Amino acid sequence: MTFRLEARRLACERDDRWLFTDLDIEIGAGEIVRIEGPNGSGKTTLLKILSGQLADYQGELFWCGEPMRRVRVDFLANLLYLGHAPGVKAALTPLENLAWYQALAGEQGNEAERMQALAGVRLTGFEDIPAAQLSAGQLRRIALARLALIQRPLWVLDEPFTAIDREGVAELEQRLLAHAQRGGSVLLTTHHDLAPLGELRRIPLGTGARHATQ
Amino acid sequence: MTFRLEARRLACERDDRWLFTDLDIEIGAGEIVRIEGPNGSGKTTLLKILSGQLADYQGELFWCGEPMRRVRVDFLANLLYLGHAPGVKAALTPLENLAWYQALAGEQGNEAERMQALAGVRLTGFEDIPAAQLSAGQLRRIALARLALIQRPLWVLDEPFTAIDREGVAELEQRLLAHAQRGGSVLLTTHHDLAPLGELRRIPLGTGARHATQ
Amino acid sequence: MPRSDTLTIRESRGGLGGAVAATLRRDLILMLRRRSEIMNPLVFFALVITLFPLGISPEPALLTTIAPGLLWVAALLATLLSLDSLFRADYDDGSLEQLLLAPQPLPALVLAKVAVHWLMTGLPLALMSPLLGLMLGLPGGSYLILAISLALGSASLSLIGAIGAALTVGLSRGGVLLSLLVLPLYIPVLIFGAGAVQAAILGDGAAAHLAILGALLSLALMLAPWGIAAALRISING
Amino acid sequence: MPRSDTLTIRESRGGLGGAVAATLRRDLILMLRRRSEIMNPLVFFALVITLFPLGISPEPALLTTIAPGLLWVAALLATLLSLDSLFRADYDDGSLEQLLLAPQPLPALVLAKVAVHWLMTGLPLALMSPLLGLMLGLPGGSYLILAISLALGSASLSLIGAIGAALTVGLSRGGVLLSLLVLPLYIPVLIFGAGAVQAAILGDGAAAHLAILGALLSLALMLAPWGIAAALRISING
Amino acid sequence: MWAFIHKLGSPKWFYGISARMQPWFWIAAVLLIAVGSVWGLAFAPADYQQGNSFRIIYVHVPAAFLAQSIFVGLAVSGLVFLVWKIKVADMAAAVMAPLGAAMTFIALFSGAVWGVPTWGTWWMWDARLTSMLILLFLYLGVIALRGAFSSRDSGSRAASVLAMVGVINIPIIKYSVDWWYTLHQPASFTLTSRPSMPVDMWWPLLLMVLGFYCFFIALTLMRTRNEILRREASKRWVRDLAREEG
Amino acid sequence: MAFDSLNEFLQMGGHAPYVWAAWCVTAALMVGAVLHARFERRSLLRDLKRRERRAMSELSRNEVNEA
Ligand code: HEM
Ligand SMILES: Nc1ncnc2c1ncn2[C@@H]1O[C@H](COP(=O)(O)OP(=O)(O)OP(=O)(O)O)[C@@H](O)[C@H]1O
Ligand SMILES: Nc1ncnc2c1ncn2[C@@H]1O[C@H](COP(=O)(O)OP(=O)(O)OP(=O)(O)O)[C@@H](O)[C@H]1O
Ligand SMILES: [Mg+2]
Ligand SMILES: [Mg+2]
Repeated sequence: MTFRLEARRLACERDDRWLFTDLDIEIGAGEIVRIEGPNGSGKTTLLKILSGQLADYQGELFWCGEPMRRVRVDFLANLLYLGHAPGVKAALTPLENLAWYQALAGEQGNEAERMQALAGVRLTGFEDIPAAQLSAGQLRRIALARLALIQRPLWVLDEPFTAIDREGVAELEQRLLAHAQRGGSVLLTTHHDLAPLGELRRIPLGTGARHATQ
Repeated sequence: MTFRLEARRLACERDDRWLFTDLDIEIGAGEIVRIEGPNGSGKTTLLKILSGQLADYQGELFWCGEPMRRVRVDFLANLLYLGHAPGVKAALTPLENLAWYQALAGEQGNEAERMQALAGVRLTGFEDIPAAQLSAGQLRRIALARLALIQRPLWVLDEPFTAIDREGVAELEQRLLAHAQRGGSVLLTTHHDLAPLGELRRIPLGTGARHATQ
Repeated sequence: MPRSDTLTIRESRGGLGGAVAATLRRDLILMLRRRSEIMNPLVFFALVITLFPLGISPEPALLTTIAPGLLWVAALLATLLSLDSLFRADYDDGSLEQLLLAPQPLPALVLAKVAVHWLMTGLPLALMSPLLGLMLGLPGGSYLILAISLALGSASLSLIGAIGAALTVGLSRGGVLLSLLVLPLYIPVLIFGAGAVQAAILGDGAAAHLAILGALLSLALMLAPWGIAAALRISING
Repeated sequence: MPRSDTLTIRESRGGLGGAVAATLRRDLILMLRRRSEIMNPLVFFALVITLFPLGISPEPALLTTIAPGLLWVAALLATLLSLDSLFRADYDDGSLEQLLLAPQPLPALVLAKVAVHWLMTGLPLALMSPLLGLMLGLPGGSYLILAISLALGSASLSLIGAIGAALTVGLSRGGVLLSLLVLPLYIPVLIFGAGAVQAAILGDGAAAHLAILGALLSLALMLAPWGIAAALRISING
Repeated sequence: MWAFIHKLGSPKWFYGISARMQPWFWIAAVLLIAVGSVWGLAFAPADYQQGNSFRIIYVHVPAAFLAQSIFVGLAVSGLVFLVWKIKVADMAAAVMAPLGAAMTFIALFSGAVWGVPTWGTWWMWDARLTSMLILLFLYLGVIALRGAFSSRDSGSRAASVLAMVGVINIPIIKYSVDWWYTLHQPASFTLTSRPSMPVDMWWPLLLMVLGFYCFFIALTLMRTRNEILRREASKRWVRDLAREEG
Repeated sequence: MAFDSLNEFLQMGGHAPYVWAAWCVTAALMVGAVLHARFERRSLLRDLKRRERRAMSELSRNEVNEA
């Protein structure tokens, strides 16, 4: 069965300023959608609304045609969200971090899978070091390992390229493309230029900071 | 008088792994130096050592030919450091944040200067809003406003482009160039491609995460 | 990794047991990895008890009179302080966000976290309390009742306190605010807990008090997880 | 902005007064902007005082006997809890790093932060204490001594505690650890503070106690800023 | 002088020299403690007031002395580590802290046990007992702080600072606790007001005290060597050494 | 000798539980500390040797690869 996330007439106000109004978004299998806009235009806010973390908005959300409120758990079972914070416990090793995420997703993984996922983000050799002793980019790579480990069709990624080095960015782009080709879909924000993802759809948000003074 | 920061035979070990050894760095007026390397190669560590924040290294540092230990305060009076964390108080407005930084630098600024610096990072209209209500990129822009406000010859910037949108990146690049042309110098790390800063020097660091397993 | 060739929509199916067990395991590892952190509430407990003779008077008769109340208030404060970090660490590094996005019932996951907290704080406190009772000159027969009342009561304290911890998790200086929210709710537990010890000293049956503590605990067990889950959603939403 | 055309090396010259004043002002604004946070230690103080009659016994004679110690221990705990966030907020958002990189003597800047902490915690506690003394049935003449001893003593508490806060600022669960480190060091202040009130109740001169409190404070004023600065450098280094 | 200090600072040098010193301290410790124990337990006359229960003194007092000395040792090591950056000093501090806490515990425990036959209670809030308890808390604080850092170097520095702050405070705490006790409790029973003891009782005590000190030094040397092996595991000389010993 | 018989010695004039408890706890802690230190040393050396062996085997494997 295929899936579809829809937003109808979405609007969000912050500090007497409308970040966006009358926004209609539709995202289905195989699509990569990029949300664009300058700093402060509301990208993070939009992603949080779409992934059901913020209730402070107007408009309606649908998952496979059903109102989000009714099918929230079904929706969550299909969602993988990566936010500004990597969600990695500093006192645990990368392996332990991933084990928890797998169990949380309702899966019973094994160690080999997790090792492979870590190898996929080039953390071989760091599997057993407490995450506190890794660099900014390595921390985020642990979070990115979840993309390979946990099978979810819809990815919502808020600036996934932050702190990742050039090679890492290229690999991640490939991963996103592959995901779309397998029928998954990706909703992301980033300030990077994404060269190889030529065919992606863009949702531009307001002019953000600049002209937004009341 | 001109200035020079030198590092001689710098070496740093983390977890039985040498991040770098025998590193000689010299940076003088008018130079832009970029420290390169993949995630986990030790860029942040190096910048912290060079700015006198980490004591856990081998080798020696000199400021204008004098050993760093002896001229630490003189050195600090010439340094502007921006780290991973923006150093912005969420409960204060951008203006108040800048006022504190100015006083800390030993300067008696006035409001007009601060307004102008905020305008320079396109935060006009947000001067009086508590920083907690700004987006990730806007927060970092407050930190960047210090570059214009506080006159220091040596800038040490750790991933200054994080969370900044495309236009903002271009403006910041211009600002770095202008600083170097005025005789200042910049030491930075970034994973972005810096097109217009063609002539900058690069210091490559080890291979980082990849081959670093013991 | 076993990978189907094309991705399809997934059912939200079970795995609750696994998720709860993994959360228990994770929090236990986190606690045990910093062995010293288990000691901390214990030492705090002992320290606060030490402050009172120093501040009040070292006279044994007086100390024995106030001992049950002293022990209970100190244990309560120790639990309270350790609660502050229950969700905060998870909030700061973003894993709380991920916990809320898991397709599992939040109250169950949260209950696992609270259980670990009690196991690592309340239970050790209860086990150590007889020693401090001894130092305050509590009469012989009351040690067991002291330990049981603290074990039962501190479980309620953890549950109730977790609601407060969840509500204040997003606020920068939650510590003191948390105390304000939670201390008034602790009063019934305190009254019956200290009452049980007092009754044991006087030789009355402490059973009634313990029964009420048990009732409070089962009430807290039924209601608190929902409260905690709701509070977390509110905090994250801000 | 007035801008010289070319940048040259800069002397590390004065501006210390301005930096200290700005830090004082900044911390005061931060405190005042969250009006409720000033209230928090006060309410915590009052709540702890209320717990004891509930846990121990509401008998007035007993309460009066233990009142000086109770008031002092409660004030001490309130100060302690509010200390945890003294440097933590600055650490989290990176402004502590910037404070350490300022070309100003760190002990002076740090002293400004501690001064604000005392002004917003210790002083209000001292001013409120007579009210709680009244509720615990403290006899008439001792209120002034109570307030003075708390005002003097809490300044030492802020200074000593700030060393602990600086040492634990980078640690995820500083709260309880902080208490562990700092409470033993608080004992002299507690003894002479509570002793002053007790002396005032008994009608002996409390002057000697107050003098010792003053001596402790001046010692702390001389040594603590250096300790705090050293501790901060260590914490940042981690 | 300087050369000597820096030689001492080298873990390798210390590892060698301590290997030579260690046996002597072990021998001295075993001899002193053995003689002192037999003498104290079996030959010293019983106390005319306390009977045989006074024989606890032979473990109680040495442990109490040692407990206090070790904290001073911690502070001195901390100072040496912070000022001269001598790593061995910090390694010694790291192994001394748990030993000091153990000695404090022994003093507390033996005192508490002794209290039952003499005072009829396990514990009373006597000045000396209370300050001993506080010393235990200070030890626990230093140990906990060291363990709380994920970076060993920061943990070492922090523990050093705390030990130094604590050692400044110990006399203040002792003084104030004494003052507090005399204030509240007009001398009903104090440890100091005992009749001075006969020589037959005193000699074994002296032997035991010396024996405990030798034991402390020997054990500290031994565990510091372990700590060196742990921290310097990647150094060439340690690896050579591992091959030789194997 | 302050005691007439072994039995009397063990009874310590009625103070046996106290005297022996204090002495035994002391002895246990001190002996335990020594044993712990020895065990620690042995396991550290064993660890070092294991590391050394692994380093050697890796070295030889690399040589084989290069050849
Ligand atoms: C938990 C209970 C106790 C603790 C914590 C304790 C603590 C101490 C300490 C710290 C010392 C060393 C004082 C110094 O450095 O000069 C000491 C010495 C001594 N204690 Fe205790 N003690 C306790 C119980 C007792 C009891 C019950 C007795 C016997 C009635 C006793 C008899 C002695 C004697 C005779 C000395 C040596 C006196 C001297 O050298 O000044 N202690 N104790
Ligand atoms: N506190 C620490 N303790 C031990 N090791 C550390 C610590 N911090 C960093 N490291 C190690 O040092 C290495 C370099 O870290 P650093 O943060 O300097 O990398 P970086 O080059 O800035 O990487 P990135 O591009 O991801 O920011 C990391 O691989 C990490 O394992
Ligand atoms: N908690 C909040 N309360 C009030 N306003 C907020 C809050 N968080 C964000 N805002 C406002 O909403 C606007 C959009 O914020 P958001 O974080 O969504 O921007 P963004 O597009 O993600 O920007 P960036 O590129 O910098 O990450 C900001 O201008 C900010 O002023
Ligand atoms: Mg954003
Ligand atoms: Mg970095």
